[in-house]
Amino acid sequence: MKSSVIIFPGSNCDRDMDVALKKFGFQNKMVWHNDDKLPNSDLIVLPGGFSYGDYLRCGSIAGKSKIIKSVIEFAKSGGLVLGICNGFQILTETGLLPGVLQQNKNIDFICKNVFIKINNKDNKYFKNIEKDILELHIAHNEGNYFCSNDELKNLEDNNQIAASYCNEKGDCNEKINPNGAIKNIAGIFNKEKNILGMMPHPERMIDKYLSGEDGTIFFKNLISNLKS
Amino acid sequence: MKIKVIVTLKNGVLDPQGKAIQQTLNGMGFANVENVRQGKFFDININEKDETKAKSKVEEMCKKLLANLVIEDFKIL
Amino acid sequence: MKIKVIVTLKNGVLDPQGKAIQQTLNGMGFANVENVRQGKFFDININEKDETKAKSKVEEMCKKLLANLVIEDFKIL
Amino acid sequence: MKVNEKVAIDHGLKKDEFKKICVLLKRVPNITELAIFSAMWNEHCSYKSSRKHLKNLHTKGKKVIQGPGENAGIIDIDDGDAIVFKIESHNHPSFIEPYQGAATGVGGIMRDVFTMGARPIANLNSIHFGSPQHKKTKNLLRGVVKGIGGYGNCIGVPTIAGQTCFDESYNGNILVNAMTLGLVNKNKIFYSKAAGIDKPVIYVGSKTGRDGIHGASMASAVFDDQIEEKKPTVQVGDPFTEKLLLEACLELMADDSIISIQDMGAAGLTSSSVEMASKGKLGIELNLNKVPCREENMTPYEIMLSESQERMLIILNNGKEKKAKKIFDKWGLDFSVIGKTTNSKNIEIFYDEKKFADIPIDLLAENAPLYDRKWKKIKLPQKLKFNKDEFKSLNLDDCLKKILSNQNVCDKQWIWEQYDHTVMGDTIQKPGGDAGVVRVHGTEKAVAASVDSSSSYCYSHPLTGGKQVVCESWRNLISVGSEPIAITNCLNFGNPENEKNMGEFIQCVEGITEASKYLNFPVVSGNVSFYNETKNKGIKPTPTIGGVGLIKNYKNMITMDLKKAGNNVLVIGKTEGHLDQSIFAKEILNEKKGPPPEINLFNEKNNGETILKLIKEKLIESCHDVSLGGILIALSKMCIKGKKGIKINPLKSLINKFEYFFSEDQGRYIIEVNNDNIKNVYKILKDNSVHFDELGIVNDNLVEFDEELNLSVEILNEENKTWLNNYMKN
Ligand SMILES: Nc1ncnc2c1ncn2[C@@H]1O[C@H](COP(=O)(O)OP(=O)(O)O)[C@@H](O)[C@H]1O
Ligand SMILES: [Mg+2]
Repeated sequence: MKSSVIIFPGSNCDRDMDVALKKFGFQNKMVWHNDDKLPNSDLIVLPGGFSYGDYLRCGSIAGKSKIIKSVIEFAKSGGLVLGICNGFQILTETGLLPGVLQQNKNIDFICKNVFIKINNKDNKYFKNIEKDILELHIAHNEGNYFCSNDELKNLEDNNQIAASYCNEKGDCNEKINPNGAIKNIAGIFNKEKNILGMMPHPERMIDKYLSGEDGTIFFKNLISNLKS
Repeated sequence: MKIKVIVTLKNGVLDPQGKAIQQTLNGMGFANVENVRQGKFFDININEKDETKAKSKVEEMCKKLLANLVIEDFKIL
Repeated sequence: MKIKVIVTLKNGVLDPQGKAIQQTLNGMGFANVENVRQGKFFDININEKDETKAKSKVEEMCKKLLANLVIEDFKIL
Repeated sequence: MKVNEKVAIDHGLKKDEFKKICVLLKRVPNITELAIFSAMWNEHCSYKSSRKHLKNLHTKGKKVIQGPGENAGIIDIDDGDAIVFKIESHNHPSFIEPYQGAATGVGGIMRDVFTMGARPIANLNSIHFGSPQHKKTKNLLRGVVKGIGGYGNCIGVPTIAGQTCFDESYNGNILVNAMTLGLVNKNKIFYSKAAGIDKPVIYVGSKTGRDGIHGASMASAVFDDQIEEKKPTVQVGDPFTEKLLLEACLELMADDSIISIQDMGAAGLTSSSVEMASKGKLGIELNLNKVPCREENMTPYEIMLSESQERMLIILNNGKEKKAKKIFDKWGLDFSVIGKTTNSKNIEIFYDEKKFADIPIDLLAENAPLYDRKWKKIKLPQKLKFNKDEFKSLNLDDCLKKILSNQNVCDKQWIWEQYDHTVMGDTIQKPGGDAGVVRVHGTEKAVAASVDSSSSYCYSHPLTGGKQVVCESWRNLISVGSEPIAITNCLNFGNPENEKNMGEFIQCVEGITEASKYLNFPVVSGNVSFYNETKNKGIKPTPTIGGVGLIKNYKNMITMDLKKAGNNVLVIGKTEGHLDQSIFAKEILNEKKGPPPEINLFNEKNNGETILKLIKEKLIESCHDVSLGGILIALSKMCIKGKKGIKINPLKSLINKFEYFFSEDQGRYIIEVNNDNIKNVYKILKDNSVHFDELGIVNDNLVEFDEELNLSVEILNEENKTWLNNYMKN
């Protein structure tokens, strides 16, 4: 399977994502934001980090970069696009995903492990995944997902909420909500479920010496879904 | 020509920063501060002599970049 | 009563955000944007009927919290 | 503007120093030249008060590739890999503007490291604030933490450890010390020494503004009244640009275009160009019209003194300009050829085709003043005699809870959760342990790092204090299973012109030297920050030690959390019951006098090496050094981390139980051993003549001791976590 990770000025999880993708069997290419063409890929990843320093609004400036046009085209034609953290912010800024990611409710940057519950397995990302609850890592200042009531209703009606923050047992409530996201939303799909944006970083959890291993489950499952 | 713009969060959109500032102000003894909303201010220097033209350009910039219309409004001063 | 305040970086203080925004606007085709400075805007709702009093309270808030006078100026609108 | 003695004094120079300049130069300098002298001859660049004493530091060792004197120190970690590291202070700026001060501190130290060709792989910080009750403390703490996180997180380098201390001596003078570790290939290290004549001198990075031009000594005589408005003395950091600069520099460093490279730190273009030329014994010629400026009408004076951040000076091989420019263009950074190396041995500054300065380099560097300042020896205080009858009214429960929630013992999670500590995907021990640990990417190796200081010990007796900090650093590195290799030091002191402060400095350095020699733990880099005083009140002497160690196989790393009920817990090292200067004495007995605990370097080394042997032979499950608060505090932290309890054995020691549990004797560790290994461990300890006590047995949840202590680990956790969270909430 072929993947491409886009590097924006200020991206800083691009290498981590490259390492993870390769570890689980992707042939990965790094793509510079100023290129105008995407390599032939089965998966495009917008990595985490601080594209353009998070200046103005997170993801806003990256949303205007040259390569984004091709990413939008690729996504609209059904290609798989995964945005992690800053990548998620870029996806909302370009309008590929609805809503916005606002500053965390406690106004502090948060770096810690969280649990997320997978809400929808009827898609390439989570089909057949062996666990419903994953322990992943978050590291962000703007992960507080917000959208209008109408949009929220759309998300719910179309089953677009990909994952929600929960406790170890899978209960989602305000108490365990790390950043104030509406309905504990940690990640969402577009209507067609080929675009996924999420705040947690599976690429930081790919062996047992790191803060956890559930990222391994995510990537192994993803590549096996793509192959089948 | 210099054009000034204010970008604010729409009504109903949560403003964590504003809320934190309000609480801090209350804690500092400014008890009668009831609400604070924080926005952004831009001072744009544009090489254009005609004010109407300059403002219409800035309006375009706001729509395309400076404001996220999902949650923000803008006002050209 | 609502009081509005603008906090801006002093002249000469580096404004990394403004610089990045200017470059992006240029890149988007707004070639005649020569400079952008970004500041903060506050909308403060204070329970005080007397405008002069309200403004003087807000001035105090600016000095104590909202602006760092080492690098910022403020203006009550 | 005519230069005279008054103008010189306004620039922070002393009368004698100005005289010396005129004699050396054989004329009166012009204003630009004076500015250059004042920058190069100030304490920060010239180390005029400390140089004499820093010479005594122990700086050599088998693993040392580069000792003090370069941008950062370098140690060998085998297989062609090396670690570049250094610590720097940014105290004064952080007090004025905590966010920007701390942020630019982090930015500055990272540049020191990547300037040598290394990719930064870990950040650490040591921060000291005034009393929590002081009105400024909370905002300073919040601002500093946000600034450190704001910069480090954005660049994408994990902050893996640190240290936080509150003490009223920092009320008017907080300390912000930032440390960075970088990884470099041994054969691809870059130095600042210029070489060759007629080589292009390149300026890259951000544009130059009027940032930080001589804050304190900015002379009213030099400029008109409006200058204040134009001259912010605080620099603003731009981590985004720094990230680009890092990537661009590393890209250019991949081949052999660069002869030498130096970041523009304190005193900006002046010190970077002078240092490069001085090290190469060359001259340098700069055309300031070529310097990219952010503001209009900047004078040569301002350009030479500006401390704008995120800038580098590079000397290239001839003909490499095009290639280099292409890389910097790609990353959207300024690039300009601003001069060349010459054989004049002078620094020559041109602007609008006029010569603005012409000074022999050696007058600025080697001939800078060197002082042998007067100092006062600080005697060892008398040991206190505690009245043990008083202890009878105390109970262990309360003492333990009170100390666990003490501001200097409590959990600092509120701080480090705001730092990205997992980016780069190699952090295998995050903040909250004895040392942070990151893997050397793609290898089996890992590097451990810790920062430590103990101002109360150093204040009470600088010589012992200096030794103690080095030992604590060594112990923290051992506790995670790493072999300690070398240290960096940040010497934060008061006014060197005050004999007591100077005495504190000299004796701390002596202590550091003695310990680092004995432990074969050399100093490879460092920084001195004097004049940490407000209204004649100096801070307590605060040498901060940053230690680095190597773990050959990261799978052998050890953590401090207790692992399994039924395991044995031992205290390694002898507990004598030294309470003077302990948290217990201060918090419970309200007693601040007395000497710090003694350092026995023989035991320190023997105990540490024995622990390392036990770890290497995979005989222990967890390990934690005993530091602030004593045995019971160290043990509680191991319980909290492991969510386990312990049943403590009846004491065999002859000393009072409060002395046993809360004394701060040095050279001690607590280890956890399972039943299969315990015999082996006993044997090794005995063979090495290491004293140990059998402390107790791990259980599921309760911390128990006789009838006197019966607390669940949840309660201990609460006590340990709440203080800082509550403090920052209100
Ligand atoms: N400013 C800080 N930045 C990052 N980590 C910190 C900071 N302050 C404290 N910590 C973390 O908390 C841990 C415990 O600190 P400390 O109470 O000094 O422990 P110990 O006495 O066991 O060394 C440190 O090792 C460090 O990892
Ligand atoms: Mg420790």
